[in-house]
Amino acid sequence: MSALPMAGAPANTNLAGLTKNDYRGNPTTLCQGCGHNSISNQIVAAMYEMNVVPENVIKFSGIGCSSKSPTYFMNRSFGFNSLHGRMPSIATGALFGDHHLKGIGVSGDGDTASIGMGQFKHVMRRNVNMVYIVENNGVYGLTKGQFSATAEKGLSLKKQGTNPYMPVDICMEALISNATFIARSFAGNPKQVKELLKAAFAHNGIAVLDIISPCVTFNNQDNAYHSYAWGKDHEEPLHDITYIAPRNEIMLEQELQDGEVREVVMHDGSIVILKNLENGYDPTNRFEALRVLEEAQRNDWLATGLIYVNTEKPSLAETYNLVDTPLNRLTKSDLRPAPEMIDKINALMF
Amino acid sequence: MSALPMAGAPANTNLAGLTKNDYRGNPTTLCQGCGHNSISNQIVAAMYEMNVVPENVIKFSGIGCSSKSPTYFMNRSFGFNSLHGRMPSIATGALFGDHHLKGIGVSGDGDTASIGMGQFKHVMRRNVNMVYIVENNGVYGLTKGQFSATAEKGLSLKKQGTNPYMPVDICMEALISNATFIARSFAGNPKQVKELLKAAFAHNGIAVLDIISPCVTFNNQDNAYHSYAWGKDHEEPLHDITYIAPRNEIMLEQELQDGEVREVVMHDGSIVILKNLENGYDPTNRFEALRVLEEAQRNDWLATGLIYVNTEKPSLAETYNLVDTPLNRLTKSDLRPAPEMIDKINALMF
Amino acid sequence: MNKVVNDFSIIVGTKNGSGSSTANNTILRAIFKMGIPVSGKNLFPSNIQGLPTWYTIRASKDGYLGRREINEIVIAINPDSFTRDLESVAPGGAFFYADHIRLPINRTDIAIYPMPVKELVKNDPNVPADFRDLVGNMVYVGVLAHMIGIDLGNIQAALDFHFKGKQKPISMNMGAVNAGYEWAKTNLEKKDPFYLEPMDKTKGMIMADGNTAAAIGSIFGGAQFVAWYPITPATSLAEAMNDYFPMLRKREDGKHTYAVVQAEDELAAVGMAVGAGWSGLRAMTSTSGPGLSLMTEFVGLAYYAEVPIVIWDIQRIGPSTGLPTRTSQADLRFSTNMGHGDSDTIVLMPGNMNECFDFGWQSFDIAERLQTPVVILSDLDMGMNQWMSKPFEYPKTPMDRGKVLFEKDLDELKGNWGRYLDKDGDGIAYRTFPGNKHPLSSYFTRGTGHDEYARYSEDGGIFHRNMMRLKKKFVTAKQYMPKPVVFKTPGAKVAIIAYGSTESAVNEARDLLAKEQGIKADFLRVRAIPFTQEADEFVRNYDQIFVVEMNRDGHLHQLISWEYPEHVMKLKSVAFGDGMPASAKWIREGILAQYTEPKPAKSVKKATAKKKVAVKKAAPKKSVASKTKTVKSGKKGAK
Amino acid sequence: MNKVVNDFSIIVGTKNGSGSSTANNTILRAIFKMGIPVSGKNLFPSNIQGLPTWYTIRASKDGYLGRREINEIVIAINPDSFTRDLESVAPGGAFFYADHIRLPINRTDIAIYPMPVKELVKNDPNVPADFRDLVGNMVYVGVLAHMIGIDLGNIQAALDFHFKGKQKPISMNMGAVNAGYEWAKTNLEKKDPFYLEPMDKTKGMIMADGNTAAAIGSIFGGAQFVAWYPITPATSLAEAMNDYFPMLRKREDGKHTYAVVQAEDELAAVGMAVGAGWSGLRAMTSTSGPGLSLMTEFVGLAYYAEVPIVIWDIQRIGPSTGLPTRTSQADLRFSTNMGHGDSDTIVLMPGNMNECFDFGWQSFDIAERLQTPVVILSDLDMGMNQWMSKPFEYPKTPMDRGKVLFEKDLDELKGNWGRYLDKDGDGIAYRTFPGNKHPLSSYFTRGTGHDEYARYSEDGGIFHRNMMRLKKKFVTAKQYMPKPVVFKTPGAKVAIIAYGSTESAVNEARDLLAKEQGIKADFLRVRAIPFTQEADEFVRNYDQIFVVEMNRDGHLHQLISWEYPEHVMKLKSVAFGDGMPASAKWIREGILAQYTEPKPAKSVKKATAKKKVAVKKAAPKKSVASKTKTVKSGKKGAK
Ligand SMILES: Cc1ncc(C[n+]2csc(CCOP(=O)(O)OP(=O)(O)O)c2C)c(N)n1
Ligand SMILES: Cc1ncc(C[n+]2csc(CCOP(=O)(O)OP(=O)(O)O)c2C)c(N)n1
Ligand code: SF4
Ligand code: SF4
Ligand SMILES: [Mg+2]
Ligand SMILES: [Mg+2]
Repeated sequence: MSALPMAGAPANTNLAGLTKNDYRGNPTTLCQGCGHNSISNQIVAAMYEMNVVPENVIKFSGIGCSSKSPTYFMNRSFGFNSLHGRMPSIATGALFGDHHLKGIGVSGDGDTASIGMGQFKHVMRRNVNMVYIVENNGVYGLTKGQFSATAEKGLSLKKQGTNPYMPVDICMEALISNATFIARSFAGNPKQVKELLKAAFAHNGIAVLDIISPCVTFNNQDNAYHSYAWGKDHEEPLHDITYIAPRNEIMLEQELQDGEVREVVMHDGSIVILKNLENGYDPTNRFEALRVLEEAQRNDWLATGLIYVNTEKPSLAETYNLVDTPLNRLTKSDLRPAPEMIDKINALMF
Repeated sequence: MSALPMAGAPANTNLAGLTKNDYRGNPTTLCQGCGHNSISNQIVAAMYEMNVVPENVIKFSGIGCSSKSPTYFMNRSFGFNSLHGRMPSIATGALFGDHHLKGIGVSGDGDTASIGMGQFKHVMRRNVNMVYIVENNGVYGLTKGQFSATAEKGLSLKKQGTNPYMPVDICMEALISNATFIARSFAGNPKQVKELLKAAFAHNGIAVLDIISPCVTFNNQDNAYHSYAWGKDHEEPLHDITYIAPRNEIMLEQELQDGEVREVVMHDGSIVILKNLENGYDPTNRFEALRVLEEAQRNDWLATGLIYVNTEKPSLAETYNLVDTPLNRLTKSDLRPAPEMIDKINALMF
Repeated sequence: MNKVVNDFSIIVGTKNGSGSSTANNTILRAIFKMGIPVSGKNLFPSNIQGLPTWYTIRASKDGYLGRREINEIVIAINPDSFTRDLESVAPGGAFFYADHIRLPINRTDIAIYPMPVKELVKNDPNVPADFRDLVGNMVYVGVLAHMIGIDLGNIQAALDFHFKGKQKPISMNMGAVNAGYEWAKTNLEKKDPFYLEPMDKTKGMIMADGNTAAAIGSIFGGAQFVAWYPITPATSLAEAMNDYFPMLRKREDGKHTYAVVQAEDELAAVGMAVGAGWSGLRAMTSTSGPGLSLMTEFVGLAYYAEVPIVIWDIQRIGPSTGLPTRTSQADLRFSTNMGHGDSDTIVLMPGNMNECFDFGWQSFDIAERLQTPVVILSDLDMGMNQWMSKPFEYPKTPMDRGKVLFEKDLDELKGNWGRYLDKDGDGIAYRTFPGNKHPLSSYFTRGTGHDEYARYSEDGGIFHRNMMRLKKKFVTAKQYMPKPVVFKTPGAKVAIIAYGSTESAVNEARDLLAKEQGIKADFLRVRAIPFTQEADEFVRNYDQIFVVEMNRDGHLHQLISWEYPEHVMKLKSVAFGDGMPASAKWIREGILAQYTEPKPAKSVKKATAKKKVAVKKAAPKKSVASKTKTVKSGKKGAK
Repeated sequence: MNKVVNDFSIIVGTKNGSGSSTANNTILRAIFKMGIPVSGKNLFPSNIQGLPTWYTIRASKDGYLGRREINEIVIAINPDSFTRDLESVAPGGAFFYADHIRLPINRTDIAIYPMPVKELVKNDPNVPADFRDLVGNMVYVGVLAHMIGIDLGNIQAALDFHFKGKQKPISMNMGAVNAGYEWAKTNLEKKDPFYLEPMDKTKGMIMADGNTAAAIGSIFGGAQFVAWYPITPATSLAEAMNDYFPMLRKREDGKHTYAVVQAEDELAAVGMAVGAGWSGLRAMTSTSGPGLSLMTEFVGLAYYAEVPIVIWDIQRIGPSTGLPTRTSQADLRFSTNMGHGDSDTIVLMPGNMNECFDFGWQSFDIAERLQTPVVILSDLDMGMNQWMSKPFEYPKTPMDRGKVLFEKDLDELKGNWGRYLDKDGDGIAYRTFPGNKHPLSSYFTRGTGHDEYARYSEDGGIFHRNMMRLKKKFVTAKQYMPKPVVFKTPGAKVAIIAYGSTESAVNEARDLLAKEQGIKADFLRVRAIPFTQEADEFVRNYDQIFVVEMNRDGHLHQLISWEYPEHVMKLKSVAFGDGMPASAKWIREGILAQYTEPKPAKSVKKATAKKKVAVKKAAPKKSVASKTKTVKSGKKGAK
């Protein structure tokens, strides 16, 4: 049952034998009400409910308020708070250290769409095995509220004037870069955030979560596209989503009871159930995804949910045909060629 | 008549009073048969036929074989062969020097889609007033043939092995970054290249030309998506395109004679005529453009022609409400505040 | 208990994001208005809300503006830092605290003053509930005002200024000030010796921060293009340009003669600046360490292609992200040698508000005259804190656009011109701007090898010739550099060399050394690299020269050593970096730790004795230790 | 006319992309097989096809491998460079040219040999039309072979090797060689004095290029992760790793123990390497100047977060894009101080093929032992040219993974561990790898301030303490650095210090100085920064020390001056950079231009006389001039 979402207070210890505290981080130093905090909380909940062993996760981030948040969850996991916009390259290299580990990266809209655009696009192409969360608030929080590349055209902020550019659409960017799991959510919708986190974590490859996460200090005016108010008014989920852990038959049946339902079977056998579909939306169809994103953009529609998923594609490490032993546990005998090879080599040198 | 395409040998001097030689550059040092050379030639022809004054153009490039080519056309224009992947920022700044000038930038697929992805995406958003040509050959020519980010998945080259990643689609990238003029062409189709160059030059704002330009030395095997052979087999234009200079009535009539025709009126009054439309393709419809690109990608279809155009959006300089005098000709009186202002300022300093 | 007048420090501990800056600035400005030399330093976290933050105010009748390591008056508003704050009060000092904080107070050696901050605002009908915390800060202003004697009229003036005359907020805040003042008057009995009394030492002076000064100076320099990316502590420089451009460049036709672009990152910011500088604009960018590192490749291009740009580096302590809200002088060595290959950079080093302003306009003249990148090293302490200063002065010299050819010039030259041709033998060639309509005006710029006519060339001889011309250009540069500032004391045998924001602390240290050790030291503050002739002479004239700087590795000491090999043995590095602005205390101790008495005999003991002292006083200890090698060999060399 | 045997240079002028490299390598290898010390240098343009390119081959019975500025034998196949090539023949030299080039030949002081290159292949039925140009190059090999006496058997061997035994191409090419040989035999009369005669000086030696040596050495070092981005002249290093990994890391299960990632740029390449190094892999990247500049910010992070990575910088001449296919030693200063703030880098400087191999594996031991970035400075001349060399040696020491804690170690420590805790007092802390399942193994890495337990901290004292530990780490480093290589001559009063690929040229210059000026000079080739104790001692022992390097600004001279202030006055910079590999000629002249005779009196004239010579011979002139300041003050100091 431990994987049952919102199932009241879950049993004190989960199947990994850990309590929720084992998934917590340091107390947050972010502003009260910052969307980023609610996302951190959902990460804690999701990992706890999924019985994840913290030592099997590496946390990553760039620089920003959002990028600080890995300090606020899963203290027992290794973490790397890297450079502004460079989380993708750090994660790509680090995950080769032990390809059995999964990455959870937290970035911001500035960190990803402004300075980080290049690395973001290329980590998508490589299908690195990690959850890539963009805590998207349309501004640079940590430097006090300048426009980021996801700020909507026409947004005006007192110190900044009016933003003249069309926003970068994180999901659209991920999609055309052939990312294999793409979702959008809203920090004001914690249940959905948590279910998407679980599905993303169960995905094999890169899973992008573009989560509108209001900056209450610099960009939370009711008419701002990244505010709580606007989100509440404009969010319309593409579906209700429920994550079902592998072999959780009971729950699966419950869910399959009602109405039009879509199942997505994930790499690890877990199942994502989609209900109340926005006219039959099929997240496995890339063109459909393009259409919905384009439509959402045109109509100021905050379309949340699982936008696209492709469970077929191998993740980066898999394409490298690596030994099963984590590379960072190989020893001299695996790594240093035998003495006789030196003669072979010299012979090749004319 | 001088603007009439392919009208045999054009009159010796054009309306700018210049001969074709005035538009040439140094002899090329690129390989014989390199697609980039044919593009340079079309630039010379297009600029000559459009009666462009070379001094009103600034040439830009990054680093690569493609980026060398500005040396091979329009010697009378200023030029800046910058850094690898950084043409966009150089051009953005340089064009503020004199906002009456137009930029012509030549980049490569590596220069734009690999190292240059970030700057490429952001120059699109800013709608800088320049023609941005990507001479797209799927490899790094100048460093001897490694895969670039536009190399097709599965491409194998003897020294490089097999490319595991999906290619970056330059036009798709430009489109979702809200570029205002997007076209694709093929160095093996010089007429179309030239007409598109003219339309692009007439456009106010950023005009992206993704031109498949085979690297005959490293990536011209018949089965390579960036080879002459593949291009010839798989190219299907979305339309026949003809550029008609402002007030060229005779020609306009001729063109309007036959069949289903679409006109696009450019910022300077010139007109782009599209004929024999691939089922009525409308390049002013962003979603249509997305659809066609997605379809082309799925079906190995080299869809060439004017993919998207939006003539409404102001170019970057226009949004800055600049004085008419080029900024780089302003003098002390314009630039240094009057002596009395210093007291005003000191008064403001408490 | 005898009065201590106009010579003590105040520190206020609050939570960041709680709006206390208005209160602290008000105190600072009011003291300034009383004619008392004063300085304020904000010690804030790299965070937006809720963490402890401190603001220090130093009143100094002698005009010392450097950081002091002792605080006589501590005001504690933040429960989270209450205990630390209490401990930090100097013996015999005074401790003011918000009385809703109920924590043990175990000190008897200081005066303790509780303040009913919350209480007083709650009872004020003019203060809306959601403004209470904000305005609450004004209560301690009022209390303090009464206790140490800050004139209420000056507080009023400070608030008028702060709120640009808007009555509502002014009266609301002034109300809280008065409430605090009145309450203190009736409830508190003065138990400490600290008083403020009016002086006339700030007459005609202004208060400003270095980033604003730099921004305004740049605009007076004719800045036309600014590309930037946000980063602490440089952000407020670019934002100030946005604030002041409209007023200072106002035109009838309402058109703009400038453009400010917020780039997507620092690579783009400097790239845009290089593009604009190349096309003939006065172009600049502003950043801090991490951004400067990202600009490396482009600075190399600008050096080699000879493009004038100005880069403001508001230094914070690194390496890497380091402490984004702490100050430093550790970008010096890197900024003189940015990137691969042989290259040089012009580096300007302002030391006060006036120089931030002056270098703002001079940097463009220098960059365009020399056609090369100019890096200006300010720092967080100068850039973001309020400093009292002489008023800004209108530029004394007309704009120098350097060697530029327009159509008519080319006509006269009959096209006999080459972009990289050294006609004048000073290493500087003539350039043209895009848009020049002369058919011979254009040239092709590149970061690859090129000859005098900007033609591509892979010829080694041509490449070498060009590189040697660039080197010559940097010799020519010397004459355009701001000269160092020299402070002399009759009979000084030793000297100090420093740069930037440490001037006031160094001068305070010199006074201490003279008073307490009888050591007279002259002082040279360098303001530019390459060094100028004045430095050459200065270095000759002393037996011991202490190079004082806020970093670990002694960057300036290194650069001077390279420049003056024949004097290396007299140079001693006093380098220390912990993110705090330099204090006279550590400068003095750092110098004493390496000082060698002229007369050997008994002096040796003395010197070592002093060394011990310094060592006990800890602060600069390690950095000193790290330099003993130099010192020892110093002795050796002297033998 | 007396014979010149095994001591002359050959240069071949062709068009790039015309496939002449096979021919040139064949000549090189055949001479090598004859037992004659030989070196080949490719002087190619930054271009893919059609531009002039040259290949020089030097046969040197004395074993000098450095560049020579004189070519006795010139082979002209390219009409575009024909005239230049003709002029370049040394008086008394020989000129071979393809007779389809119909250009005037105006020299009478040399032997002229036309060659019917096209003719001969056209008539060869075994050569398909489209192969004629390619194979045509073999004709000049044959002609040359007959004229100077290259043994055909060795040519055969060279071709066997080149074509990996594939008979068809071998016989096709050998056919052309024979044709040329036979034709020359019957049609040419020897009119020049140059002959090759077998020796036994290459027995047991190999031929290799530095990039291949580095790649293989890295694999023997246990390289696990390589991220790279193409750039000349570094590309062939990463590509060689792709070539040799499969063979050297072959396993029954066919699985891989390594990963090579072609990144989208250098920021990503170094970022991936940092990520991999952090997670416990032996991680590296390879690049050249522009790429190194882009890596600046990440190197600062790796230094401060203490992540081991190895960066190969195959130097080309800068600044900026510079001349991508020309060599240099000008990245030295930058590589020691990459980025803002206080930082250090370990720099290794291989000087030959064996060191490229050895540093390939040693660099990982050093990087992991010290937990810091290691930059290895090779250059284009070493990296891309074929050098004769002693065979590679299997690593003499076992892998040193440095201080790493796994589960069992943490059990023993009972978690009493801190990532940045200096338990051993050597400045080096213990690290753990992600995937470690011990609940106390994890830590959070950051580029911001942190304490001994990797906890975020903005405390100035903690920050300073950590920075001083990092400094201590670099003192500890000295003991792990490769020691310098020293060459001695009995009675030497002066010395030379240099680094990298100039070794052979320096030794040749030493012989010349001894022979022609009677100046005996010892020679220290530094191989690492920080410098080691051997250098300390060496520097003490001479009155004059010439620091020789291929750059403009004398980077090594600067670094040594900074390290040894007490010896600064004896250090003289001989720096010159034009993209060409160092020649004994300019080294000798550069030294003479600054040499001061021990005994003043008559020597002065002598010295100046020599100076003139040097000045006439031009090459190093400017660089010398640029240093006269140092020299003068040198005299001053000596007084
Ligand atoms: C290279 C570099 N440039 C600039 C900065 C300053 N900086 C810190 S955070 C930040 C923006 C963060 O914005 P975002 O990623 O949206 O995160 P948020 O704070 O909004 O959550 C910037 C520009 C930096 N740390 N490094
Ligand atoms: C910072 C930097 N990294 C690498 C290089 C080496 N380099 C030169 S051109 C090039 C790739 C060019 O590829 P592309 O843009 O596709 O142009 P093409 O040669 O194929 O026309 C590279 C990697 C460089 N010059 N600068
Ligand atoms: S500034 Fe904005 S983004 Fe940063 S912590 Fe506060 S609310 Fe969140
Ligand atoms: S290498 Fe390829 S891209 Fe470069 S010039 Fe030759 S054909 Fe063109
Ligand atoms: Mg943000
Ligand atoms: Mg390409």
